[in-house]
Amino acid sequence: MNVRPDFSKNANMAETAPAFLSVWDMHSYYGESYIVQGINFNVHEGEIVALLGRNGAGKTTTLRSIARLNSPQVQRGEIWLDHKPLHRMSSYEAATAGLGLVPEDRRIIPGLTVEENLQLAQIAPPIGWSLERLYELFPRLGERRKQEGVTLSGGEQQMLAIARALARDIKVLLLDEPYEGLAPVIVDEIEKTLRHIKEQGMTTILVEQNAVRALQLADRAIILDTGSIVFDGTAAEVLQNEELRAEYLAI
Amino acid sequence: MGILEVKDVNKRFGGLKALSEVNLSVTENTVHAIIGPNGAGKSTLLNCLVGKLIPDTGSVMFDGQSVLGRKPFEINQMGISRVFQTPEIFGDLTVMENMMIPLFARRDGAYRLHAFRSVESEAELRSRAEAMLEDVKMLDKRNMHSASMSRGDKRRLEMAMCLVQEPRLLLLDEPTAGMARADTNNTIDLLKEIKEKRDITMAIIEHDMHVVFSLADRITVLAQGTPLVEDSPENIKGHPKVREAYLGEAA
Amino acid sequence: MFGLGKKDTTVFVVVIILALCAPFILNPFPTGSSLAQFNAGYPDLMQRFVIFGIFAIGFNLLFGLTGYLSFGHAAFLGMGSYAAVWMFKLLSMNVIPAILLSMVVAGLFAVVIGYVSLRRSGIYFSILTLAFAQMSYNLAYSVLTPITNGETGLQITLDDPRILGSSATADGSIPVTNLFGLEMRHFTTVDVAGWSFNFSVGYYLCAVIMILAFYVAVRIFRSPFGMMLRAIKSNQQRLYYTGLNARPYTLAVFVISGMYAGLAGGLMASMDPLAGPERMQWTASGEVVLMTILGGAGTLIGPVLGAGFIKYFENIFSKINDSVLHGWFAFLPDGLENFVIAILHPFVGKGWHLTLGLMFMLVVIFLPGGLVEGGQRISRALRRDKPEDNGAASKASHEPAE
Amino acid sequence: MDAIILQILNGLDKGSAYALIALGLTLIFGTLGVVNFAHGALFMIGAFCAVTLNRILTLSHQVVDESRKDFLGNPLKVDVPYVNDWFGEAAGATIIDWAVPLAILFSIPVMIAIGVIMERGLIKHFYRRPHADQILVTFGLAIVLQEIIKYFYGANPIPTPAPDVFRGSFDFGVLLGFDPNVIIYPYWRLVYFAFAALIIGGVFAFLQFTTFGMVVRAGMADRETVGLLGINIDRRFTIMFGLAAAVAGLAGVMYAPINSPNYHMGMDFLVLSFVVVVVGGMGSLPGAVLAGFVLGVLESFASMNEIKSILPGIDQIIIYLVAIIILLTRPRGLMGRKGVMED
Amino acid sequence: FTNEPTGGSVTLGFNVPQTGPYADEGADELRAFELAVEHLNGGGDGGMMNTFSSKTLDGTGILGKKVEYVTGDTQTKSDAARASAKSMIEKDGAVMISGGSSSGVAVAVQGLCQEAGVIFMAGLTHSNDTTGKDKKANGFRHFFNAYMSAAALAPVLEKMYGKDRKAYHLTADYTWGWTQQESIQAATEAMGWETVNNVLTPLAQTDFSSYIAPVLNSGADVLVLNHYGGNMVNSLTNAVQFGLRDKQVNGKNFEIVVPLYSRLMARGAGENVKGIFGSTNWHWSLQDEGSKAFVQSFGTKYGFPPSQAAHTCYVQTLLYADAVQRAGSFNPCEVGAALEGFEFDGLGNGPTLYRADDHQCFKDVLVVRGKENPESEFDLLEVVEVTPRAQVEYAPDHPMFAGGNLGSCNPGA
Ligand SMILES: Nc1ncnc2c1ncn2[C@@H]1O[C@H](COP(=O)(O)OP(=O)(O)OP(=O)(O)O)[C@@H](O)[C@H]1O
Ligand SMILES: Nc1ncnc2c1ncn2[C@@H]1O[C@H](COP(=O)(O)OP(=O)(O)OP(=O)(O)O)[C@@H](O)[C@H]1O
Ligand SMILES: [Mg+2]
Ligand SMILES: [Mg+2]
Repeated sequence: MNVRPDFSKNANMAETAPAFLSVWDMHSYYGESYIVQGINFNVHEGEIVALLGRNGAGKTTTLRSIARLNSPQVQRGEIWLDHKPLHRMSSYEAATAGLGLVPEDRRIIPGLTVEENLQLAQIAPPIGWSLERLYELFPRLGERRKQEGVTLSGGEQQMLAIARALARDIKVLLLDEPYEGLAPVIVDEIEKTLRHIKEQGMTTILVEQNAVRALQLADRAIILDTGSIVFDGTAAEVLQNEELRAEYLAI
Repeated sequence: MGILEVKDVNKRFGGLKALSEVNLSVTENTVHAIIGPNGAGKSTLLNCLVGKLIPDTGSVMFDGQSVLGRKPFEINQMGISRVFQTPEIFGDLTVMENMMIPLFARRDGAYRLHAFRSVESEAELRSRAEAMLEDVKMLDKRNMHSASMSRGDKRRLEMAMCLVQEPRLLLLDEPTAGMARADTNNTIDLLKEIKEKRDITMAIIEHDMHVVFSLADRITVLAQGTPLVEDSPENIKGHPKVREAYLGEAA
Repeated sequence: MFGLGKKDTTVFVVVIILALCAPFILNPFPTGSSLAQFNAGYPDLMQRFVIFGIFAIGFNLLFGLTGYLSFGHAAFLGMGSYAAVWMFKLLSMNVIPAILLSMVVAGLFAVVIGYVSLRRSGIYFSILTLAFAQMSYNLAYSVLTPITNGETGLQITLDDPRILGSSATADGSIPVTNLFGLEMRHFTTVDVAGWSFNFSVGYYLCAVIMILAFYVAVRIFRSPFGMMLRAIKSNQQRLYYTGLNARPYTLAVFVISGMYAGLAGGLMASMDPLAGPERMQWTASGEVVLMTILGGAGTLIGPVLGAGFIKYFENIFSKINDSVLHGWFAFLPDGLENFVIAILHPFVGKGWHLTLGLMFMLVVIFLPGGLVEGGQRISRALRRDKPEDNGAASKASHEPAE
Repeated sequence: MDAIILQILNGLDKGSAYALIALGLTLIFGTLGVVNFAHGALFMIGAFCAVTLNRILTLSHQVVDESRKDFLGNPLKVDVPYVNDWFGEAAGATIIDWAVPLAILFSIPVMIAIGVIMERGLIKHFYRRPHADQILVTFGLAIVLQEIIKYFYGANPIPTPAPDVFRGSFDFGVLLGFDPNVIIYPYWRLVYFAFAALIIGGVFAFLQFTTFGMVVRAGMADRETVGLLGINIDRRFTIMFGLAAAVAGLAGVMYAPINSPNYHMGMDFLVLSFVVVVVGGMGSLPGAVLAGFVLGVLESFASMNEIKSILPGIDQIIIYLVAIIILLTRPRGLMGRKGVMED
Repeated sequence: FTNEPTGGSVTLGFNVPQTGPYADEGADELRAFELAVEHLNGGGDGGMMNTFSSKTLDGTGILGKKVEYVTGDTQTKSDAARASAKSMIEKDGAVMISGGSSSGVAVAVQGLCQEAGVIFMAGLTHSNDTTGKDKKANGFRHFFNAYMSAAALAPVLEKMYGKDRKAYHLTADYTWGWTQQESIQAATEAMGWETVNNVLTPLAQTDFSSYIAPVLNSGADVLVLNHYGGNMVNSLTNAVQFGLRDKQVNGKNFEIVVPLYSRLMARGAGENVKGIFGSTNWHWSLQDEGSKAFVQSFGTKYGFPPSQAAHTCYVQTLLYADAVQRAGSFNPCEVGAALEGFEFDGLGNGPTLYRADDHQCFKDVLVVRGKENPESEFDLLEVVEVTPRAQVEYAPDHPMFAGGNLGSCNPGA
């Protein structure tokens, strides 16, 4: 499906790089269990890609692999972000290289207030949105800035997790089920924000169970099943393809 | 007189009034949905019902008895089970063991577990656990270490653990968040089926309107710690204030 | 068999065989050979192996299952010893009442200490138990001397009353601990072609009790109670909302494990009727923690292995002095001999602590699950040779398809 | 009255030692959540830095003095330190006399290096391992470090006196209007107290006025997420370890004149310092310091004859008794934070 | 009897602290044992065998059997010490156990040897109890005891500091400390001193400041530190730190006394011991023939002079060997009988008696003082007086030693 990106030294990178983010032949393991089984895909700059699939398909595993977390272990494959070899980096280097992940269980840091959670994101460069701007986007967080992050309501925590990613100047935003636990109006709000930052050139991978919503927003969709890619195409194609929708998305 | 009667409950967190003058009555054998914006106090209300929090004032009666001042395990033994917003399971145990513990708790009570008889020999309980796992389509994962399951699976396991106790009142805090669409539909069917088969009352918090409208007999809308309206699903759908403050496009 | 699953039955049978054949297994080298230094098959050490095994099994019930790390368990061992020696002083030299009383006393103290300490969890619990044990130790050393005989340790003497027995034997010595006349310290040595094996009454009593203790522990591990204890470790919150009150169960297991410690203490006093306060010091509590972790916390047999490991080093390695080393390497040319001995010298004899410390580090670095994991790795490596094995086959299906 | 003032002074001084040791421990244990049984060994190595510097300064060559005989009747070989040759006898003696204060400078790089090596080489692999494994490995390490010291320095205490000017004691009582000799206080202990205050203040300032403390706290709660925010948490943990080792070492250097260092002095303090940290509350630096002083003062009071005659043996158990009472009345010690090592 | 040697050799068990605070002392004891074995087997210069009044030992081992030995670690804990001794008896077939450097351990191991039926030749143990209420028929002590320390020290103290003194005692809170304190108090009060206070200090204490601070204000003008080992090093260091020795109380110089000295501990306390009185069992600077021979052969082999612990262990080994030789048997009962009431000389302390009633040796006791100008790192103490044996003797039923019962000797299996 994909060709291996050519990042050899002499080549003109801008031309040879087929994509902004390239995942090439990635194999990920949790200990001995083999989860992501050799996937390839490209994401172009400014695109929103929806990553879909059933529970346990490996979506989270894929995002975590790209973010270079310690588990799962990527045992083979390459990940390139804007000509930088992510697969040789550790997670904090990947983050400095411009990657931002909103993890599925939000991972608000216990013991820190809302504001401290956000400040923490602005210690290492590059720094993104200012706290004021974030509070403007999520007024709820502004109200609760002195409260301990983990005592926020489920939805508020989700907002904090997203805000924390935006507090850094990132190039690629990985969202793992960002709408989970959010009231419908807030989901609308966040969708708007995603569109807005997309216009400013942000590249996004969105994992979401509400496939219809995700596909309305996304340019492209990738469908995972048991650790392999079973579909990679435009969002419209998915919406048209009855079989695909029924088999993998139950919509 | 409902099976669950919440009267004039107030709860403050420091300067924040999380619940004020909440009154709620849940009729036996119905599904009562509680919806509302993030941070409205829905989870807080549930916490007051199961003994995780003690309201500052007000009363909570279950089946004619007060639950206030009782320990969580006593409340559970009264017949109330709860599914949490973020999955709470026994991560170090296998799926099957996770199922056995609630069964033992129900059969032997809070204090009388056997210390010498083997778990293996409890054929009857095992078969009940297996039947329940079958219902949530997780029987194939019975020997899995539950911490290494995907998030959707954890949620389903937690729900199965609550259901297998055959509670009289089941409290569900966003049970389908993060569940694949197919499983969400399954869950709806399962809950419906259980409701028909058994005398069970459910209180459910959900942001997924599809779930809410498929299951609920009554809906209470909570906003900023006070009930805004309580009505039938149809009327709620059409309620202009609710549409504006909460539902947004989803309606 | 015995109400155990298949795997547990195998482990249990292995334990029985190991315990009963220990006099052979622990004396693998002929008496005259220079390696005889490594033989551990003499009564005292064999008894220590199984007694500390019991102690560690009991500790593991608490720590391995619930994750509550008690840093004061040695206090129960010490109390058990004192109780047993008092029984020898007051009642008779029969070990049965002594052992029973030691379990009861330790159990009673465990109820009190457990009730208070279990109000906290994690490190706060550990420090509470530590504080109780250190108080017991310090008091036993000083103020409580009338009961404990202080630093010297409580001993039996010629003028103890022993109302059911006699204060002194006919020839004027102190009577010996016994089981209805069977003397604990009696042993027979059997010589077989250069090897000699010791069969000691005391050891076999300890071994039988250890087997029973092990059996009870296995049953508890596999029971609903054991399962819920593991659930406590995993997620207490969920347990409360599932209708179980964790507190009485943790207290129960704390008391059970305290009684195991008391039993071990009682047995120790039965084998050697003396009880000293050092038995209650934090280092002694720390030792059982180390034994359990070293062997493999939460496993059935690990703690016993850990106990054996540490006691072996303490008793065997500390006795290797330079003249023993010279004996071993006498065959080497002089210069080389001295060189080899100079290298080994810091690690044996008075340097046995160094070796033990290094072993702790090596085991925990390379065998995260303790010695049991070492065993598992070996057996896995052996099994890997057989392709028809199920485990290997199912693993293969996880491998990448190419 | 005078007895009480005396014991408060004593307690404050003892407390400053406890606080200083606990401070180092709490950086690793209370903050990083690593159960470091090797902390006592670091304290001990600090004290041995003073001993070592003393040895280095007194490096000698031997001069045979025919007029005197040694115990076997051979001519006596007298050691003459090189510093005496280089700087003259008087200056040389002064330099040797000041060995302990000089050792402060010497110990800082040494201790930081030890801390960093220890963290990079060993502890790093144990952050994610159970506390039990940490106990085993650090205990093993502590034994090894002790045995190494014992191998080179023997098991006996080694006298390491403070400079001559700090000998003797200061008469506080006269200052407060009491008779002479009623409330006296050794000079070196005053120095120790001031030094402890300085170090404690320095560490607090470092953690308070930089984001370092927050980052480390966050990293302990959730390393993964902190990494996702672009922060190299490993490096900060290493720095923290170096800092903790340096604090432990300094506490040890300054303690050397109070009690002659021996190879197991760390183990003697180990349990006590864990108690202090936990009573102070996990994750709280001020808590550890406060607990150090509280326990120090109470211990001093308990050793008063008036109290011992009412409650015999109270001084044997006071620390543990107080620890139990505090932990039962305040669930997380004096100032502990929620969720730190409570599982 | 237990462990009757059958082959061409006999095994002795040397049980000393090899780890823990007394490890150095243990190491020195071990050196002495090795030296003794070497001499017994005819190696080296023969040491004190040449000066020993009994001439049965001839360098051919014991009863013609080559002497071998095993070593073990007591860790200064009774449990570990007993385990180690048991392993020597059960595994290695030792007929005699010796060594140790604390009274608790000595009493524990002595009890064990009694039960097992082997001879115990105590090493360094100073408590009255070892040959008092805890005495055993199979156990023998060459070292002196707390009572003897006090009896030797008191007259010297009277001479130096006068009759009119007020003493303040700090006492390690365990059996040895108590017997030491009791003895010193009795002896000093007998010559007119007053005891102002006796404060017990926890064994685990490392910082004694809070115990020392009130001393000056108590009206006392002498501080007696009934401490040993690390306790003594620390309490003395602390006391000097508080400047006690520079003070004047009741118009007299404030003084400190350390009843039991050991050279190793004196070294630990460094400068602080200068001028402080105490007692010791033996000192290498003694000029009798036995001491000179021993220092010569020990010093030649190891390069430094032996400690009193080494001395007592060496002597005990020779005494045992000699007793076997004289008895013509290794049977503990016969050996014991040969030791009981044995009078000898030439082993460094002048004419000595192994009293039959309690198995305690009676000999001269040394009163020493920390030396002002030491010439080497071993030259820390100077002998002030050699108190003659008659002055430190006491009746077997002296109240401080009462309550025990030797029992009958046990030859074991
Ligand atoms: N820590 C872990 N250890 C072992 N296996 C794991 C672990 N986490 C996840 N898995 C397994 O990896 C597979 C993929 O999990 P993953 O979390 O990536 O799924 P997902 O697509 O994100 O599902 P969901 O929609 O439920 O979040 C699952 O089968 C799961 O059991
Ligand atoms: N322990 C606490 N301390 C302070 N504030 C708290 C605490 N727990 C909850 N709150 C606040 O109370 C409010 C109600 O929280 P709650 O969790 O009940 O909301 P919710 O309705 O469940 O929202 P969501 O749908 O987002 O889960 C929130 O604003 C939250 O920040
Ligand atoms: Mg997922
Ligand atoms: Mg909620």
